[in-house]
Amino acid sequence: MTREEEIQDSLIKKFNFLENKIRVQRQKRIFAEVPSENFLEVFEYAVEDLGFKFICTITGLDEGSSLAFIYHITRQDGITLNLKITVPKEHPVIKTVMQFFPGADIYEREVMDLLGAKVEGLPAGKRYPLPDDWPAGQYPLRKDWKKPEKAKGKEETQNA
Amino acid sequence: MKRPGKMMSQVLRSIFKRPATTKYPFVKSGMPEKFRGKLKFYPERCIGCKLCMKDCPSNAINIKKVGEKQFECEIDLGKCIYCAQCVDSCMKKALESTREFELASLDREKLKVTFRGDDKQDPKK
Amino acid sequence: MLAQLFYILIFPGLLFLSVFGLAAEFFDRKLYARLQNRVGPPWFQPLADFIKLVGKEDIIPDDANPNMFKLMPIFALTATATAFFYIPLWGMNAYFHFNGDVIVVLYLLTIPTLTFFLGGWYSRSLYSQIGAVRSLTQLFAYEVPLFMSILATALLADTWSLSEMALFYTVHPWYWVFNLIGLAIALITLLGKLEKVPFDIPEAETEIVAGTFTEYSGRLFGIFKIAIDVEAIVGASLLAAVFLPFGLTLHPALGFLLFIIKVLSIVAVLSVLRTIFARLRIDQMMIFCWKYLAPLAFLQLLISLILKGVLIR
Amino acid sequence: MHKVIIPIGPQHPALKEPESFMVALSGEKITEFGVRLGYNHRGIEKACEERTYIQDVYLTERICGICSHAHSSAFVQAVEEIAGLAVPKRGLYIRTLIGELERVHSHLLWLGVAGHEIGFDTLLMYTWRDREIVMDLMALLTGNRVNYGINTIGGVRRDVSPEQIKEILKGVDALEERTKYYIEIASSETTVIERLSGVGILSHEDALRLGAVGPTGRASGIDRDTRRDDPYAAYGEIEFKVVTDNHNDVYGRTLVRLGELMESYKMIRQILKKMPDGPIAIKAPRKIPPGEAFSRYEAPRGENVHYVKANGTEKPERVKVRAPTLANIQTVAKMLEDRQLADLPIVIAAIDPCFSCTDRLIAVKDLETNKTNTLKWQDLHAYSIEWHREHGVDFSQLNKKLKGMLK
Repeated sequence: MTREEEIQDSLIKKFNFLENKIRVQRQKRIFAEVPSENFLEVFEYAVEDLGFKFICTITGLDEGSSLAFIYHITRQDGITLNLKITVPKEHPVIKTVMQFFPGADIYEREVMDLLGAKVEGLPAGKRYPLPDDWPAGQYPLRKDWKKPEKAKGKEETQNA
Repeated sequence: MKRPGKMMSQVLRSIFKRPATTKYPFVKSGMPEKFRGKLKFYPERCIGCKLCMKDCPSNAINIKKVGEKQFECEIDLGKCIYCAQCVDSCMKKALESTREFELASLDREKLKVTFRGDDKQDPKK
Repeated sequence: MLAQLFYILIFPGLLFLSVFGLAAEFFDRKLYARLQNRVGPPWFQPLADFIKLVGKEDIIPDDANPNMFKLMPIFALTATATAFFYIPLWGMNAYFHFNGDVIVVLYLLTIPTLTFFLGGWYSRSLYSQIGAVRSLTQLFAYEVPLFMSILATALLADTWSLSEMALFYTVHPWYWVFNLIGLAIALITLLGKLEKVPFDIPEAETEIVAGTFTEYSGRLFGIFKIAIDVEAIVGASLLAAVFLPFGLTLHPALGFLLFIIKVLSIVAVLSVLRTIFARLRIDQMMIFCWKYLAPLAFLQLLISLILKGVLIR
Repeated sequence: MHKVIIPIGPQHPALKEPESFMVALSGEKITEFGVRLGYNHRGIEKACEERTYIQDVYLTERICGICSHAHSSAFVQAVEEIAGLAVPKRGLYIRTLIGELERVHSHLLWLGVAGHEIGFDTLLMYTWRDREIVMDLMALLTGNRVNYGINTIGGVRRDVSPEQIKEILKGVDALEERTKYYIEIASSETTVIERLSGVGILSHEDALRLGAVGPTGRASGIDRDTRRDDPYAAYGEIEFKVVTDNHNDVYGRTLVRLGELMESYKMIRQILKKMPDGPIAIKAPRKIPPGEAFSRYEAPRGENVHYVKANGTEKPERVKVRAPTLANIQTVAKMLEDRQLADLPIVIAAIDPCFSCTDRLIAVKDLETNKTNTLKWQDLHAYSIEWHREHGVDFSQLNKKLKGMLK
């Protein structure tokens, strides 16, 4: 049994709702879909017990009616576990993982700014990466986001 | 082991070496043969498939039909990122990179270059 | 009266000093470039820089004190240019001399640093103020070893006048050899005075932009630049007069040539020194000056005192 | 002295790219430190969704100038994984070769920048002079000095000829000798050691906790390198050792980078020796089937990750980029605790920051542009001539002469 399958087995053994939700895409790549209400316990198990001690990043996805967030965590032997959670677009609340990775706050701020996620438990701080005077409620990475009308003026002056 | 002035000997030797820099606009430096510089267009080879337009990452290239099997190519050197993907995409080898790289201009209009059928390139206007 | 005006304005006053200062700046920059294996600037570059600066608009920050801001560059230039008259260039006599002019020259050479401080302080820009404070902090570190090493030569010659020192060293031709430690100390501290690497802490580009000069532009900055060039010349001439007092009885033309060579070689040594070091931090600079240079300067003083007791009776 | 807050950036000589650091100083001592990122947003992730895969290769390449190959490789690796393309061996080897040459050029660049930040301009001039060797090699191999454009989906675009291999070996020999000299300088020149050692301490625990990557992490004893842990391209077939160090400070980071340079030279020689014959690329479809892939690449600055999701069309559904600097930037505040202002430039530089990589996201469009008065170059030029003439300076004759000379 490869190490990837071992991880898959131990995850399913511990959380039986993950049955059929885990996919070993190739060597060293495991993708898993986790229900958002169970996310923190799975995450904690992966970090503390399976040894995924390093977070690569958090990817935010717009999937039409819902938003998805993928937590890419890896461990020393190079295996990457990609935990995906899905939350409704109207109520995109996720929980912070800063208690495991203090360095993750910048990734959480990024999905806050760009996809409009609400991160529970994230301390107040400077926003990243949009400018301070960016209009509220504009989340540029959502698929239904349109460029503001006036912005076209810029292109004209550039080409002038 | 710490020692101050470790670089002294090399530094003093440099006085007698030829400088590594050159007086650029007066002394030109050449580019390697396969350099991806300004593009060159061969109108007689073009079949108007417009694959180059499709693949261009910066929409810098524009192929226009000017007559029966005659095409002209307008390249905006200001937009071009010199990746030469169009050269790869072209099946008929109608586009080619040259080694020309000194393309700076103070006028955006001068950067728009059109290649016509008579194989003469001239700036628009 | 006319002769004095000529002295002050033309030779060896402002005009000569400025031209020589620019030439020395070119020499320094070209050598610095060649040491770094670069081509370096063309001969007219310092002059062209100066003309460019003079042609530009003077911008005085709103918060700055305009009088102090404008006065400081002029003060710096005047003080350094004045100091030059007391230094014997060739032959044994300076244009003006009296017993105690060593102290006056050293004092006048301190003024530019003070103007850097005041100019930076009254710019009211944070970078300038930090630079200003740093240049003053640095002053306390390098000034003492510099003064002591020059004091040692004066002690040996038993006079407080630069011209009489020249006379003494002409009578006792090889005595300057005993001051070599002092020369080394003076060269290093001169780097601090001119704010060059490794002691360019007050204008450390990557930390505080340009330090004192951050807010200066146009003509005022041009005058500051000239003042620094002149300061380099005056400092180098002082070192040449005090530590390299040979060949003073030559024919004036030859003597002048020798003077130029002496100054340029000191400038060259400074260029080499600033090529091979990294910039120190201000605390490291203080430690270096007080821990190594000051005791060495004491040693030089001691040597001078012993020599004076043993050799010259 | 009372406490002052000085801005380092968005425009500052210590920073090569715009980013804002606010530093509270008490005298020379840093008491507080704040970072504001995001000045370099160009909307690349969003723009990737609007372009085809082949266009995206060049777009991702322009996320960063210095590690351009790292980004385009990470992107094409992800796309190749989704499309199930088996890239020919020779293509992978060439990709690895360019990756290592890029590491050489990036680390030499870093050494020069570090020299400049500590006021050692001679080191800057020397390293950048020697860096020209590898830049010229790049131009020879790929056709450009910075954005190599060697990657394409399914392989690489240009083959390496035997003459080029000779040139590379010659260049690598020269560089190896120079690097040995720099190692000697870095480990014995007093002023350099004084400025580097003990500065910017990041303990092993803090580095782990904050997720430091690349040389920054490895200098704090984190034995992590994607090239070894999760081999991509041809790294699985090449022997090399991961350079780590336990100094935990800027000096250690310098040693790690210099050590990696020496490893890179060995790797380049191995690659050239082991490179198999054969095609360099296979043809990739324009439409990539649906799927997702997560690709990791050890860029010179640390681990660079790309996530690509495809939806079966010519354009990707989502491209996510995490550049190494974003993971490292959070360690800077820790490193600057109780340090002096003079240490700030070198500490920031020591993580080898690349803010263009870090901020790649959204096109910041000025909503007020309609009001701004854009001066064209000619207008500015005419204005300056007019201004000078009013003040009695007229260079128009001289200018004409100079122009004549240039022609």
